[in-house]
Amino acid sequence: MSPRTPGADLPEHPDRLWSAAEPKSSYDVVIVGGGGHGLATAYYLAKNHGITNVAVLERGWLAGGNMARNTTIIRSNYLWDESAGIYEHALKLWEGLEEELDYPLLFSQRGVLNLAHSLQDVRDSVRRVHANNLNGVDAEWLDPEQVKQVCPIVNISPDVRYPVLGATFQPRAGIAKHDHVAWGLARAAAALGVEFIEHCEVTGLQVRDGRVTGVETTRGTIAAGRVALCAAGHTSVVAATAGIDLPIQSHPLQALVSELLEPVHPTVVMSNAVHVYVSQAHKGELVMGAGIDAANSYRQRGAFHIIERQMAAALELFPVFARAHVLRTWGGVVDVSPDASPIVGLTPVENLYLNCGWGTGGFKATPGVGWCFAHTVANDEPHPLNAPFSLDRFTTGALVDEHGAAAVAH
Amino acid sequence: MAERRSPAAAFAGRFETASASGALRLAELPFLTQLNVRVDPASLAADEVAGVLGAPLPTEPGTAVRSGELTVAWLGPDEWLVIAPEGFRYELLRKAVADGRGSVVDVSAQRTTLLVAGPRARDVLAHGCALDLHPSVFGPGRCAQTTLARTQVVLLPQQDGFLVLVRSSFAAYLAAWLLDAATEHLL
Amino acid sequence: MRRENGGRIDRGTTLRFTFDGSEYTGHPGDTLASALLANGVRQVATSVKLGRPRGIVSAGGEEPSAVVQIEAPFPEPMLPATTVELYEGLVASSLPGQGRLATEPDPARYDAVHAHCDVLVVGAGPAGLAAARAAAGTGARVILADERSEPGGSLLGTHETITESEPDDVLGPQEVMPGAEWAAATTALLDGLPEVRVLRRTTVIGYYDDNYVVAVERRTNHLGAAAPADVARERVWRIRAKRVVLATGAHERSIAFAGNDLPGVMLAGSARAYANRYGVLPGERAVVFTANDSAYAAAFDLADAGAEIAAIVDVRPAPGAACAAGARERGIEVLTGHVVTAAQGDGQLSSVLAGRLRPEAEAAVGERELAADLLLVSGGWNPVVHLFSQAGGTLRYDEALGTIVPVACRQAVEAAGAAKGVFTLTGCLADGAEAGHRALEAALGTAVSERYTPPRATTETPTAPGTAFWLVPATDYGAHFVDPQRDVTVADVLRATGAGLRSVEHIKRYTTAGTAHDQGKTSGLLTTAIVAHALGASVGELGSTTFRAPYAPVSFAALAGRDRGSLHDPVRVTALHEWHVANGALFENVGQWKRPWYYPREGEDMEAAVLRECAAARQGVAAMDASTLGKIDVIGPDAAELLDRLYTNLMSSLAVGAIRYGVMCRPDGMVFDDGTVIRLAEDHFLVTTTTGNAAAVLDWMEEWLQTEWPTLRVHCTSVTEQWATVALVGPGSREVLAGLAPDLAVSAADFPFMTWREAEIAGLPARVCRISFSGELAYEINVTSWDGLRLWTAIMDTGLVTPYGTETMHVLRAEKGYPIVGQDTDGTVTPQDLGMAWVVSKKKPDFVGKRSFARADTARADRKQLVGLLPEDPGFLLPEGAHLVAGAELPEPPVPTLGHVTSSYRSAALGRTFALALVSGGQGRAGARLYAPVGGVLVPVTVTSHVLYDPEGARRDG
Amino acid sequence: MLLIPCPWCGPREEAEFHYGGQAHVAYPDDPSALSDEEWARYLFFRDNPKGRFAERWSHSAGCRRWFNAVRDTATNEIHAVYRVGEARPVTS
Repeated sequence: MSPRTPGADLPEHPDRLWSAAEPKSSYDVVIVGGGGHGLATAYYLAKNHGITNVAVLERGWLAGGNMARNTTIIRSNYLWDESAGIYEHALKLWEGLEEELDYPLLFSQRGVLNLAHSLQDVRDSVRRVHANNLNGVDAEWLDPEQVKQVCPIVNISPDVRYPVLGATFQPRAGIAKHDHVAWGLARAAAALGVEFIEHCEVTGLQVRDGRVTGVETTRGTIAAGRVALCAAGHTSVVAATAGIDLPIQSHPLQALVSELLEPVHPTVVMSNAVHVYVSQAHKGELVMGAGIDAANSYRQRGAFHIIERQMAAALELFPVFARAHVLRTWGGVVDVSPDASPIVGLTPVENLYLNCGWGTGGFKATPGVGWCFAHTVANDEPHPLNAPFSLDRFTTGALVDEHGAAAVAH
Repeated sequence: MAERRSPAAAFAGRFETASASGALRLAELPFLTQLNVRVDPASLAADEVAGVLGAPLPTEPGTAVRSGELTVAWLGPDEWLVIAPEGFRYELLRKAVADGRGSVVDVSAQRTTLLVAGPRARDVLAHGCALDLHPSVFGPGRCAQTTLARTQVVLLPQQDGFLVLVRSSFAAYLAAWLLDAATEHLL
Repeated sequence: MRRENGGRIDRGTTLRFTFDGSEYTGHPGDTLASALLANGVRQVATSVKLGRPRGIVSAGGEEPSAVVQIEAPFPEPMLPATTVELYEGLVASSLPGQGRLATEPDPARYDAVHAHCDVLVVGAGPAGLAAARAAAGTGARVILADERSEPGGSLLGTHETITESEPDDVLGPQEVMPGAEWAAATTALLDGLPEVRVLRRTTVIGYYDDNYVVAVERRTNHLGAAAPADVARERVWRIRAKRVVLATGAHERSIAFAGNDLPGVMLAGSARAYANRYGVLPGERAVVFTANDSAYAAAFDLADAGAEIAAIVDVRPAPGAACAAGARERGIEVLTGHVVTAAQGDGQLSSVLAGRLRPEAEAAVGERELAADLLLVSGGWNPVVHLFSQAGGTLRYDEALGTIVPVACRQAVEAAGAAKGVFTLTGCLADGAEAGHRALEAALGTAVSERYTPPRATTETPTAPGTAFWLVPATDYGAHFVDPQRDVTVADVLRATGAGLRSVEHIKRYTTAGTAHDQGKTSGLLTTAIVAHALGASVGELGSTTFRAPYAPVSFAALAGRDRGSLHDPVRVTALHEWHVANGALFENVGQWKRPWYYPREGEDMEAAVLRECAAARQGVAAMDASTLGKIDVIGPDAAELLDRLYTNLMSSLAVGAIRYGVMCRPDGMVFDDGTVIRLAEDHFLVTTTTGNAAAVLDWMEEWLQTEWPTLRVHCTSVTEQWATVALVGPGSREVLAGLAPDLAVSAADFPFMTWREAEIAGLPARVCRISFSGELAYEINVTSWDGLRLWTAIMDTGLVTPYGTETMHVLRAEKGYPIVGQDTDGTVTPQDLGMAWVVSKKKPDFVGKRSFARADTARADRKQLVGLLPEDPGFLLPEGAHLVAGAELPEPPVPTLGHVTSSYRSAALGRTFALALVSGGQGRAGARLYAPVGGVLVPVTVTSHVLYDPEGARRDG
Repeated sequence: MLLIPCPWCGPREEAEFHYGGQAHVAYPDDPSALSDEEWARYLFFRDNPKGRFAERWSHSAGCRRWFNAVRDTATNEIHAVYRVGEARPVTS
């Protein structure tokens, strides 16, 4: 009989989290969406700006959308200065968040490898490393042997279809436990007076004379001094009720998890070229993200062939995963903008603020965007870090295009 | 001077070995003439084309007609693939669609033709083709452009199997894939 | 302990296996679980958090406890011992909650297959067999999938008997036969039908949109080391079914009481299956704890097989009459209105405490201690509604049945038998036949008069309605397990509700209930019921959580299938590929293509080889396989108009016989692709694209043609592989060409730059284009791809020509400042940024992308523009991707970047290193000194024009 | 894997198709006459409803024809397919 494995269980949650609230008739700020961004915004509104008469409205259960469905990768090694700014701000906050919230977030800075599989991948990766270094983001370029030192189970054989030619490595990057993050933020915000109203779907924004005055919900009308949208994939639907069109499209993004396994994978590996990202979470389960479905959809489920392709790619990289088992697959709905960067800031409607378009980057930005968005809402003015992510960049053409080089074309 | 070479030529030996048991027949049918014909099916030019081919252009999607040694397969509402023996002369076809009435493009070397036949042909293709290949729905007289394994193909069911038309650059991949898919069916 | 006889095992054959280092034996037909029980092994796992001993709870895939590690013949983590068929040489070990992966690659083969059917029946128990039989009657295409090695489902584990309602020409007269025999006979009948496929050992794991159903067949695992290597170990079935009948049965559930996780506590129906199917008595003296009649049948079967039944503890005031009679007959004591308050024992069950259930009391108190080594529990049966839910079906809690049942689904599916809450055998047979017939008619779209009359049960398991009973009240809930695999107790659930949580989803996450290997198959509803209890709500109010694929764990390798290794993604090769391989080329992946990267000679590294290849191209003659470039035949009266709209420059003015370079932009004004346009005739063009964008450009053209400009009379056809293309480059290329094409007038006057000729080259019909991507005199020779190798061989046979690869091509073009789309552009670069304002027509009123050049951002003077860079140290090679800054010292971050190096090479022609870069306002910075931070050093570089070699173009005519 | 009914080839696997986003977004007659805002709307702004959505697909691995579909983005149910140039059918 083998002994039980230490570390195979998680630290206990606290005995007290938050209490469900009944909606009041009015709040200073109503936040639409009780996911990570909504909770972080509420928390920083209360903590940084002293605004505590705040309700977070959630159509389902708190943090039950993408917050409960993502693969929890945290990194800040983005290409453009604008992106690096806000993600690095988030990463610095992550580094102190566990202590600040007094909650075991299981934030584990185990590093993230972004693999390169073609010569152009290598060029793009080295370019990103150099950009990161100028921005004070820790990043290095590793050759295949160094990749193997960081993650011994990666197959660096040159004989595979798309060999690993190297990787960028951000040592400070890592993962956290999503529920713990959400609940830590919720508990801290609740302690400051923020209210959480669950099963309360916003069906309309009330706008008078170009100014938002409240929200219509499945639990009645709620007046609001300011309204902050944090509804991720559903932002288009909510914003449309105030006549605001957004340049975002909602797509399913899938993820899956294996059974609990003895530790084999010490870091996080991402491979954009073959659409695989994988880490081994705290209990020992492999958590993998897959590609995004091409067609718009609000179904929280993706297509099966995407999982099959992802697995084929994953086994090319990690042959030892062959007999691991998929226990559960699921999908979230991500809101994708034309330049793969978020939209955070003011809207044409006064006192209505927008935070959407995070695509697959939402979780890692949680504290950073909460901080900046709270600033934006509190001051009716973008924080410098989210100023580049305004809606009008699509008019001027000043995009923050994180797609990078699309395809190698020579 | 070296001989001309077909895209799956290197697989001839392996195809022959795989065909030995009788469960499956794999072969490349190289150097067939293939013509991509575009014309408005309601036009006089289409009638002229039909006259040259000796058969009307099939207008029902997913069908193919035979006319002597020619096969005319529907590719789209104004697009057909004419498959003919090597060396087929198509000047008359060109003439039928001249003056902007349509086009005939020689794509003989664009794709090669693989024969997948024998009792296990359907089972082998089913490993990589999502179409229902059951003879009741996909028998002779049908055709389809679809995906086989990870490549696009034109499928033409025959009495005893299928013609698989594959882009030349994918031919080696598909040949290797077919041999792999056949593994169990040859045991 | 193995019974003397009985069971569907082959007692004549002995299989040896090892568990936790001890050797045991079993028989074909055993599972690892039944064999362990037969050998008296009770503890097979240790719990993950609390380290408690755990045993075997069930006899199927719903097993919440006995999850083991396979060690040999090949390591496989976390399999329920109840689903592992025993084979010779099996080595397994107990697990402390985490499985272990092999360190070696898995040698087994995995594959996938597509299948289509009129009716798919999932589950080959009584309802499923009846459904398949009914659906298969008229020759319809039917697939019957069942997860076990042998069809029959519950019939294999009972002594129920069946008789056909009508004489059957296959099954014979109306004999009364054991259910298992009926199942075997029906299966044999189905197996014999040409359009019916019975899939054994096949678990349907996912139900997706449009009746796309995914199943995994385990094909050789039960053979152990004897599994043939060439047979796929697991196969994914991708099934499109017109109709689906879900006859997935029901899972028995437990009751929360103290110590209910102790080895020896077992679901009642499972104990019955061990006795009947496997000939194993899981204990000698048993107590039964139930809230329904079905456990009585288990008690009776065990008693009849020789076990002692100490007592039946029934929470109800009275059991059904047949049960009461059966107990009386066998002298079994029935404690009605009682509950089990605790299972006790050291490492395994030794006694059971039972007491009266007093509704007024806060806790039930154990009043009698019953010695027992086996405790059978039945809290009721949960229809297996997972697939129905995955299909998008709605579920509801049925108060009368005390469980979740399927309601309705948009997809063409229905549940039948126990899966929809029908719990009598006769009922399941009838319901299955009905469902099968309905499915057949719906699939065929027509009424079918021929109809299978279902058989009926001649003996029935008693099924008087149970009571929904979940929790034995107690003062301490610390050992009332809800999800034993996650070590979740009732106390944990109460802690979660105490923390303020109200949603079952939150509570599951707080406690981790339902997240283990079994995904809560037996514990899910129990957890909900405990939450309801804690919140004072009804179970129905809380609803059911979402069921997600896969229904059962599925191996990564099965999902990956054959798309591994060289088949992972198609390798595209040109007609010349075999020559490149034979002549030592190293290859670069460009999209799916393998392109020769360079051709090292003995002792050469890449740098030496590329310098040599470059020198050959600049000083002699060199040739490259350019066949991968996309080629699109564009023909029709409006062909020129189409190209005018898609290219930034004018194409309609191109003369027949001439060639023009062109750039395509996206509507946002960013460069999308570039290439040459050849005018073959007034209405006929050949467009070339970059290798990587060939398909995208054709799609792009079709998209505009079909969706925006359907009135344009143009046809576009890909001819990429119709032609093999050889670039013949260098000052000596004219001479080589002339030698190969004696009839072609090759002088600069006869064959000017940017024109093409039809000619016979080396005896092959060819089209020769005088274009150059190197700045040298050069030709691109096109022959049909069948002739490609002959052409190439003829060129090489001249002995004058050096083959070169993509790396040399990159250097040559970079020396001339020609950008490569995707390397020197990244989707944020306009033609003007590339210094190619000349390629953007000012005459055309519009073309795709034009409007975007007037936006504020595209008009900025400080846009990043393509420039040349010369490192001040002519031997220093800048890394591609390095950034550029203005100052000689690096301030604290963030440091604004001025741009980055897109291409960087050693140039034989320039005798030094050089680079191309996108630099902010770069076109105005010529001569400026910038710095590239590289490895902690600021490397000074000078900005130059991006055209570094032969800027006047003197070499292009040779 | 959806089964998408190509108006020409009949039902085929989703993987054979290329998605083209919202249907009925015409290229402006005269882009130069548009304001930057109007041009940005054409370039980047597309409807994103939760519910029935008229969208474009191309049967790229089949007949290469573009067509339109009305699909419910909440359920993935396809209510209608129709050819380019045809008006969006009423699907209730």
